Amino acid sequence: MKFAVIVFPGSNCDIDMYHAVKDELGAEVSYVWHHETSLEGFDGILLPGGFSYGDYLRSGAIARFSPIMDAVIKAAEEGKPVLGVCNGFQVLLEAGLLPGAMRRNENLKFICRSVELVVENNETIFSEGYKKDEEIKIPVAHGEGNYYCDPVTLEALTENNQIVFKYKENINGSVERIAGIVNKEGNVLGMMPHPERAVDELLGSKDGLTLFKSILSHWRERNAITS
Amino acid sequence: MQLLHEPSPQQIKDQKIYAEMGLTDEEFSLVESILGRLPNYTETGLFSVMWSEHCSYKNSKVLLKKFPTSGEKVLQGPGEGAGIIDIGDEQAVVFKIESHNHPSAIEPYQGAATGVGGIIRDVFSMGARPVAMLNSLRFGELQNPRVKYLFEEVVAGIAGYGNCIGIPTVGGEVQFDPCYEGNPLVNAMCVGLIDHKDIQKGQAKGVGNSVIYVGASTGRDGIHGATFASEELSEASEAKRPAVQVGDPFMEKLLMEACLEAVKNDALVGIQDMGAAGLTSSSAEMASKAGSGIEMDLDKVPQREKGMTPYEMMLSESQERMLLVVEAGREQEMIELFEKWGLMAVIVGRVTDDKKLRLVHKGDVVADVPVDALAEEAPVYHKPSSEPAYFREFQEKKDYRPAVEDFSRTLKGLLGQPTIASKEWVYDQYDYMVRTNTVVAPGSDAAVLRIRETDKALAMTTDCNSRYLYLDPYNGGKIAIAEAARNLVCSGAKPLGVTDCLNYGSPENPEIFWQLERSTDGLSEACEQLETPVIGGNVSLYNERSGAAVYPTPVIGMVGLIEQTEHITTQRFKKPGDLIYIVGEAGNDFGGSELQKMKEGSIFGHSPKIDMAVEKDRQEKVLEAIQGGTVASAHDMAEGGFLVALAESLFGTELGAEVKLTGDDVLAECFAETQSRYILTVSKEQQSRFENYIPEAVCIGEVTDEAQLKVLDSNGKPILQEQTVELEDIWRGAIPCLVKSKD
Amino acid sequence: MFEVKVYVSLKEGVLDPQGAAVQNSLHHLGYEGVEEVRIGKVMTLQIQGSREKVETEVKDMCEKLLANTVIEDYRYEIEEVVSQ
Amino acid sequence: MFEVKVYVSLKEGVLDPQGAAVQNSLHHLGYEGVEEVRIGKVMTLQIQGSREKVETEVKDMCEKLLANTVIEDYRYEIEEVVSQ
Ligand SMILES: Nc1ncnc2c1ncn2[C@@H]1O[C@H](COP(=O)(O)OP(=O)(O)O)[C@@H](O)[C@H]1O
Ligand SMILES: [Mg+2]
Repeated sequence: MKFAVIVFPGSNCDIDMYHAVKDELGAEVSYVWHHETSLEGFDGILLPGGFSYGDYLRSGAIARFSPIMDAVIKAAEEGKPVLGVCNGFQVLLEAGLLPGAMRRNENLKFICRSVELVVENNETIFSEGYKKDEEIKIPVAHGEGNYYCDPVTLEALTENNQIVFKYKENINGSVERIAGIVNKEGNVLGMMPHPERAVDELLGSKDGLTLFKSILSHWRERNAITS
Repeated sequence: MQLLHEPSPQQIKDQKIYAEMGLTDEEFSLVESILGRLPNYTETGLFSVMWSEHCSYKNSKVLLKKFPTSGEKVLQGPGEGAGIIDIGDEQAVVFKIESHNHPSAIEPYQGAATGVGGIIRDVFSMGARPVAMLNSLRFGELQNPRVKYLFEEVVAGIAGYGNCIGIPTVGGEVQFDPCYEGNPLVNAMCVGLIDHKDIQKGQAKGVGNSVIYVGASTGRDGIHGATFASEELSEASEAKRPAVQVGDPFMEKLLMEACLEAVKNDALVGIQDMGAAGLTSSSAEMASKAGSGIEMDLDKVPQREKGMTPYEMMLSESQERMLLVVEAGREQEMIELFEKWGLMAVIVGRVTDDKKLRLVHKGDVVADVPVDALAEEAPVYHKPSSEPAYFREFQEKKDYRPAVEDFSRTLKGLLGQPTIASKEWVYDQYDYMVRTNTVVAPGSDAAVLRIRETDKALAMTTDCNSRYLYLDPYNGGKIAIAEAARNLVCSGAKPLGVTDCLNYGSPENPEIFWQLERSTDGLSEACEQLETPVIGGNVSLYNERSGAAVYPTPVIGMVGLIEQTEHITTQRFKKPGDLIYIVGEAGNDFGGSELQKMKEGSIFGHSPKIDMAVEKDRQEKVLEAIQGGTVASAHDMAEGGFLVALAESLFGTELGAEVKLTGDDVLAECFAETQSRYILTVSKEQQSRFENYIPEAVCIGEVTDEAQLKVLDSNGKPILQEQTVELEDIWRGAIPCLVKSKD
Repeated sequence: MFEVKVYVSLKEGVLDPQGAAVQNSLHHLGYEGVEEVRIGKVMTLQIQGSREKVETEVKDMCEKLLANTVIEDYRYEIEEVVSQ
Repeated sequence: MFEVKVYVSLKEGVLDPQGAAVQNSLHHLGYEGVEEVRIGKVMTLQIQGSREKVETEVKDMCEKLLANTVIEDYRYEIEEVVSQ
């Protein structure tokens, strides 16, 4: 399985994502510059954290118009796994691949710390390695992670089981403590916490590695069946 | 057009316009004799910024000379953007600290943010990738609403810039004291990693090579910032202040990535950031260091505002700009490299052989001055110094000793002092994990970052207890170095070297100059003894408000090397049953202590003493014991003394401790700030090996699983018994509570 | 040349943490009468072109980039700038 | 009840990285005519009290809290809201 890490100007968790996949997961991975227009040959698309275009105006708003985004949208439509973390999640929201929007954290401050998440849905390709309701430790680092959606959208998210992760404690004011959601089809996940920062015991937690392993094992299963 | 409004050379002299720019009568005469004519307005400006304290160190040079600056591992000492120390495997660590005190006093968010931006440029201009940021902050007391505002905004500014650019902010310190009320200190430190082969110099070599300007365009911001930083703050300075600089971390991120790519290209001859005194200092210094000259066409300088004069362009301190010298004929390669990152790169001049800085504007030569005169020949002053009356008075005083009846209450009081309390409120706002190398996050004695593709790690810290320096600058200076080194040792590192930021009041005041002299003596000797050379630093004088100076505050940034990641040690206790040891005996050291401040509302008397031979011996033993794998946790005793350090070792764990003191002076054992002391824990299996490493370590008790702190005196009588959570709540709650309370 | 002012504000019903914080601070400063604070953005654009072109373009810019219509409303004013 | 709109913008000459980024992005989207973008804030306050009180208070609020007068300018409009 080959992963692409999309690099926008101002991405800064691109390296972390790359190392997580290459060194800890042991899969193939390449950086893809925002100017590119094709994601042919990649089986999984990763949008990393950071401050694309400085996050000026609104986080993710400018990056959403990068040339590569058409290819990301196409990959999502083809059913390839697309994971957006932190700024990557914000870009997916701005691009309309996921519903809702981000506001500034309720306390108006950037929050960096390791937090506990609850796995709400372990039946996605991203979370099948976790147990339902499992509590996992994954770091957050964001200033605008206060997830918002209107009540109708929330109902739909709940009904379709699209809420994958919730914060155990509401750290930023998000609607329903939402930390991560998938699209209806289940192949696009956006989450504020950083699984790529939790892949090595030396740095405190390995709970994030399970997520990457889930993507990989799902892909292997599927490809074993079709081939 | 604009030029017509500028005073003529004769007017500058007659009306003493140079004085407004910060030059003295003598300095102006010196300029006149160097040039053999009167300088015009632009030239006067060039001299005034380059000869400001901030750029020339004219008042501090004599003192800085004392610092030991060499060592077998030092690859670059003071003089370039940042110093460099070898760490083996063809790699080196690059670091530097810098102040941004005055801008932060006026516009705290942007002042702090641009301080961070500036120090990052110093590091990547050496060719190094910045890997970590630290800071050191001083404010007045948090009860004051203006102080609260400064504190919140400074922290937000540091976070805003560092987080956006994606360099983890991994450590620092914050202290609160009334002496900083009108003049907060904001010092930022950057640490980078470099391969030996990529080391760059800021030199304009090779006649005919091109001078290329890259990054943000030039506006009227921060004109005369360097001079401004060399004056004391007053209401007047706020009114006449230069347009405040606004940082653009996104631009800096692009600039950093582009420059790091450029240093791999051999067309690059020299590179320097435009820091204080912007285009002036970068061009004059690069030429002076190379023994060459530079001619620049100012019409080519990218300008953000209309109608800028040469004076304004040369003195602007707009952020996120760099000056490059590029091999003639290969300019286009470089320009394209920067354009790939969406950045402007423009040829603005060329290297000449006449050792002059010559500026052309709209076809006219508007300045023509020797680069060495600007960069090297600023006058050097040895200001008069005199021992302050307060010092004599303090020295004559009997040793202070507080009266303590209730040890629990006293400990709780200390844990709630903002200077001791948890700084989580601060570092929660910093992304200290980005780039996933941070092994020890803020909250332990030193931060630790692994070095990828090796088994090594770097430890880093900033430290300075200015209260000791106020009471006794010589002793206090030594303690500052010792404490920084101790913090590194506790994390398992061997200290490598020092960067310092000397924050003082006005050197024109002989008593302040005396503080500077005495403390740099102490710093130098301590560096000598601990073999930690000073590889760079920064001087910030005139930290005064309405005639009241800050305490002498030489902030020490220190970096150490951890040979193997398994040596990494933190201050937290690890498991029940581990033995608790103390290294070092307590004495009656309460002068300048947190307890004195808490009980008396002020500090006075003698600072703690320090014996550097003992200090060094203990550091070596503790480090060997750690490297030998015998130590489970290590923490030095600092502000607040033993009980505070013991409590801190429990916070963040679910453990407790039961200890029995061994001496008769219970008060000193619990709260004195005697130097060179440690709390170490050791698993029972390692006990005998550990005791071989440190025979003088005294076992005083055990880590328990009860989550309470229990202390007995040497007769076995309980003097304190508290639940850990209760202590921890006070410690964690103090700063958030003060920040939130609105009065 | 036209000067266009685009006002972007959070939709009614969307909680505005920044506004709430400012309101809180104002109360603490003693301005008890302040009942609600909402914070929005105002963007001032200088645009070259004919009036019709500017008019259609500005609407596009708002929809695409300047506002996130999931949570924000926008309105704008266009004014011709007569150069001296 | 009064509705007060406070407009806060960066002083002339102060760098506006946000505005520059938006301008850049608009160019990339093909809106070549956009020559400058500056981004400011607009705060909408609902305030109880007499007109005079509101008028003096608003100026104070701006100076003290709503604008950072070191780098920002402000202006405001006060309008009476007639409740239905
Ligand atoms: N301004 C700051 N920025 C980041 N970390 C900080 C800051 N102030 C304090 N810290 C962190 O809090 C912890 C305690 O700091 P301090 O009490 O100064 O420790 P020590 O006395 O051991 O030097 C350290 O890990 C330090 O890095
Ligand atoms: Mg310490």
